[in-house]
Amino acid sequence: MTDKPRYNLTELLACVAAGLLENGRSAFVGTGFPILAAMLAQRTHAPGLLIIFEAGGIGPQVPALPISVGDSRTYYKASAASSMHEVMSASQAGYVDYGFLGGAAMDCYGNVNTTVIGEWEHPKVRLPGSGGANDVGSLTWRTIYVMRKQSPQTFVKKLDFLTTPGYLTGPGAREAAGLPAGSGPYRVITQLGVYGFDEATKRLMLLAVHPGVSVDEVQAASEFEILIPERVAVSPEPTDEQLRILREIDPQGLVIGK
Amino acid sequence: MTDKPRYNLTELLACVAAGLLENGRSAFVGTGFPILAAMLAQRTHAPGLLIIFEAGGIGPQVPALPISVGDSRTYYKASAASSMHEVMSASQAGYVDYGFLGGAAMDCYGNVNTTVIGEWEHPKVRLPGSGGANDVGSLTWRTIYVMRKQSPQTFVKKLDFLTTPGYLTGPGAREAAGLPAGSGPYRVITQLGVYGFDEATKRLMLLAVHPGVSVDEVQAASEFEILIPERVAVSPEPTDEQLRILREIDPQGLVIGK
Amino acid sequence: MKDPIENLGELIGWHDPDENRRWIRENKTRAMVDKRTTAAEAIRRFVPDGSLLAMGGFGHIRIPMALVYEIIRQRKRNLTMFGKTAVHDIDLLIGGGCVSRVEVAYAFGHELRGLSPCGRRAVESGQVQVTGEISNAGYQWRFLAAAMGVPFMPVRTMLGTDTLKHSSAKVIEDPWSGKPIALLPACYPDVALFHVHRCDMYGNAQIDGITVEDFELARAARRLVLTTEEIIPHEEIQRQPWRTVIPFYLVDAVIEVPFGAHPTEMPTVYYFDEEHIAHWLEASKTPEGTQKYFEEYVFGVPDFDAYLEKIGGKRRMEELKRIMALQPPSTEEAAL
Amino acid sequence: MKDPIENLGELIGWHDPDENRRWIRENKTRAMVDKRTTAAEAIRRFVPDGSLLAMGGFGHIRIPMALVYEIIRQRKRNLTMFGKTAVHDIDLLIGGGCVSRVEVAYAFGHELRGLSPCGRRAVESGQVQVTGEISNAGYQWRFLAAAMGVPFMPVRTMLGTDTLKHSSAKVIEDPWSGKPIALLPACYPDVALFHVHRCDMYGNAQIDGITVEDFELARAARRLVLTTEEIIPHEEIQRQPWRTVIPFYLVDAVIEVPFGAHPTEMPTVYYFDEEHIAHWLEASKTPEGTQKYFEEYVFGVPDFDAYLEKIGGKRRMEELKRIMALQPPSTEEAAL
Repeated sequence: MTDKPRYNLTELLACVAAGLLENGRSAFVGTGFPILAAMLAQRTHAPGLLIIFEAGGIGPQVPALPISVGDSRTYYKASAASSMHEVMSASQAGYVDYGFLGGAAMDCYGNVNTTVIGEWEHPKVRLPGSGGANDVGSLTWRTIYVMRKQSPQTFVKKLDFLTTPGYLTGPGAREAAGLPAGSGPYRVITQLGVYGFDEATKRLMLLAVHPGVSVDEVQAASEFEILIPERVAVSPEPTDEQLRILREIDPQGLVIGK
Repeated sequence: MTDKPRYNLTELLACVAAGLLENGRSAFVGTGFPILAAMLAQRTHAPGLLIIFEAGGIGPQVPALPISVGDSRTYYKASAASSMHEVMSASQAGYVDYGFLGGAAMDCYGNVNTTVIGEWEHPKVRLPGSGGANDVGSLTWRTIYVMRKQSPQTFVKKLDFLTTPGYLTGPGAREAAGLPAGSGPYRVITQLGVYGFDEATKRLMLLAVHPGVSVDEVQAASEFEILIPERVAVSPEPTDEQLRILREIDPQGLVIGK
Repeated sequence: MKDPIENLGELIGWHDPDENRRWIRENKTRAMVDKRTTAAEAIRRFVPDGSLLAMGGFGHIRIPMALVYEIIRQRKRNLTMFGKTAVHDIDLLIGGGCVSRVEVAYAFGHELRGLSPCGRRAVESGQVQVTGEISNAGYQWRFLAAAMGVPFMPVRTMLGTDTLKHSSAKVIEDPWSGKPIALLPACYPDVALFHVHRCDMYGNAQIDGITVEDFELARAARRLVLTTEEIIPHEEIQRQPWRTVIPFYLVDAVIEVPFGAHPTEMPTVYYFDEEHIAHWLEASKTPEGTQKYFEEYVFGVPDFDAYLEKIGGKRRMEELKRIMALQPPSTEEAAL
Repeated sequence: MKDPIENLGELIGWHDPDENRRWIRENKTRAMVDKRTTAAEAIRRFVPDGSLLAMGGFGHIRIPMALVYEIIRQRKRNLTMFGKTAVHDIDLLIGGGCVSRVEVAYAFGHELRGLSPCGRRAVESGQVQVTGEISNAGYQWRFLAAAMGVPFMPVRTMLGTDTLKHSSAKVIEDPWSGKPIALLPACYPDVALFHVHRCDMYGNAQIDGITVEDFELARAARRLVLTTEEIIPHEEIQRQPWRTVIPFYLVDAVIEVPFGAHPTEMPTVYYFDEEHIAHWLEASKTPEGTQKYFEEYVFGVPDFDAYLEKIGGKRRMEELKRIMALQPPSTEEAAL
């Protein structure tokens, strides 16, 4: 009989993600993992984090985890229940600092596919498409990706379809395409570690591995070469306090599991 | 001692203007004379006339004559109290049939000046500018002008400044400039008569003279040549019923005078 | 970059602004007339086969489900749908054989609930054709351009991606900054269907909660059909005219349908019916299951009231109201 | 028409969208902090000499007069004003020597009340310079472009006129219809001043009645100062968050100033003070009269409360409330 581990992967990733969010800044969050991470940040180091949902909820006191980005819980006791025009315009105008996204596949520049597997004209698997992802990835200052299934099938050399822009083809490419200057992917969190992007090449670069994960495992789980700096950190384990708060936010284990 | 005349000029013009408005259509109205005419139309032949104010009032039950186009009386018991974006967009999209405007000077194509007398750089008299007039004249289907001081100084060969578009330089010129197809000045009402625009030349054409006014007087009160068709009507005199309603709408004589 | 860069997506829903102005002038009355009708009549009149269709609400929020079921019941065909985060609605309409084409911002998925078996089957088999890609904000702003009566809207999203390449956008050089900027063509759906909290019989409508894309979509669509939780007296509208999100002259039909968004959420009123949504997701895993679902909930009932009885009637709706209000189940239900 | 046709008006208030995004990122906090302050402090901080200034409201409606008087009291200089139907505010600010430049949609007039003696004197003598012309909707849409963070907005107004020629618009060929269309450059005022019905101490604000251009202007201005009839608890905002017209992160300062729009109208609360407006129009016929007016109502009083006492205090404001409510004067007043 083994002991139940002190925390699970979702809890670890939520703590890592929460740690990226600064106080006094704003974040576009989706349902599920992102709202969990954002609420954890609010209840620890970033009480002044402004949570925004792409359908119009601004600054809610989320009473229970919402199921949809338009769910009325996304504007419960909010500062404003507005519209997509309002929040997407605010983002385009520079008011939204962080955005959370996921994806079926990513390339080394942080470009992401959520549209099709196979050819667009004759898809092997048809995925839902951009939704608000392209907008978040285009317009917020810093996009944070959470991909729980890093593998050579999800970290790929060439995307079947570039749904949401990362750094496109490398340095200066976003600006050359007309995307807002200085914006782009900021961090990628997977089940193995945390990545940033190298300033000079805009390529994915390992920043930290999670406890117990080796650098070799990280590289093996990618079709493209991941830049590995001299010094790679190890993600801090969740504190008891963080775990307590997470279970308060999600008492039914809808996101963190039971 | 003379008898007080049965009606005054404002009352006559209001009845003429009201008669131009169709039931089931919409009109941008301003304060003063236009709202008086529109309310008269509503209470006679056009109960389904939709009154819209450029600042956002839609379909009010005006309780007393408003002083400003943003006055709260412009949306008293209204269907909507919206915004300029809302009503100007509706107009640009084709929802507004009539617009009422005035002007300091007009040329033979129905172009109007409300900006400066003299040179723009060194004005002799600085007038308020376009306000919403250019928008109304550009975007509504049919613009109705009311100019109570027709004279060679106000019906001019060349405007000091073209604030609001009539037919610009003649047939096809509005469309060539990019203005909405099929829109433009519809009628001009002055103290002397009622004018339309000749289909072929888009020049100002006399349609009717007011009771007691001669065609010669009309031409004498214009610097440019007014087209005079074979048959010129005479404006009908206000009925007692119309006069009764006008005085109900404006009991203090704010617009119609005391 | 003097010539605009064109993209590959099929242009759907665009009209020359002058042509659309003429259509508005000739087809939309400005008179306040009683527009109350039935769902059956509104769908017969305003959703002919082949229509370009858009829904109000968002995802599983405030979807005009009574009208969705009625479209299926009337076996409408060859509809093109604007997939503006279209989730439950489009999935059922595809399952019902009503939709043959879709422009996709988000479709074939149910957000956190997973992918749509039914929608995916149809698109992967070629039964449903994707005309092009776009993003949520992209739709929002296509509708805004139409609502404003201008041919396009400049945006800074989608640039540099395959989403843009498969859209109907063009890219020009901003004449002020010299930087590339995307122009999205205006989008005028033939008809949009909404469910609102309350409106009067003329169509003046109020919405509580977020309006998502509805403000702009209501003004972009040529025809607009409203179902409403409640028809209120015009005097109620007049009391706070600044609460009117949709003025009457945009509206073609008004139908009072309490609980008309079930099983989707009606903000502040009732919550998602997760059980029913799960039932659909399970049933729609096979064509047979899909057919059986429709036999039971659409073809097997004459109208939405009978459907409501079938899904649990008043008791179920009261339960969904309590979940919305963050209250525990009633003792009566807890005892069941 | 591949190259845009440029017009002659001076381009004021435009920023490269990237440059403005950077400014927003660095200068606007997203934290909910207590922003309550005084009119004197807000004007000192947010309206430096030389600012590009815009006012909320419209004409004589909901004008932040307490802030207008404070600008005059602090003898601000070389302001450029966006004349978006600027009437009483700009007239006083010109009279006070604060404004040296104006872009004009509507200025130098008082609508039905006639032309502005003071404003006209200044512009005809060259003391105030007109930078360019525009229309009301033109401003509305310049603000919309800024609020959206895009460099321009396409519009179908102003085309073919001298108003366009003296504006900062450009004309291009719509790449879909091939027809000419005007592009108006985004307009970002340095600071906008608003008077609202109610807001919380963070700046979440509600407005009753028409919003005119305020929704877009609030989002376009770099700095936003609110005076409010009443500061309400945040809980009131949370109860109906869909009533929030201005969310807090746009707001830099909040000042509670009951009757802060006097002598202009506060919709649903108090009506225009026609007597006082007439007094200004009469006084401002001469430079001496103008100076005397300011000595009495601005320099001669320490703040807005003292001004209110001077114009008739609570009794006068109650009277203006009754006119708004379409009620007859009180018997007490009728007896005076």
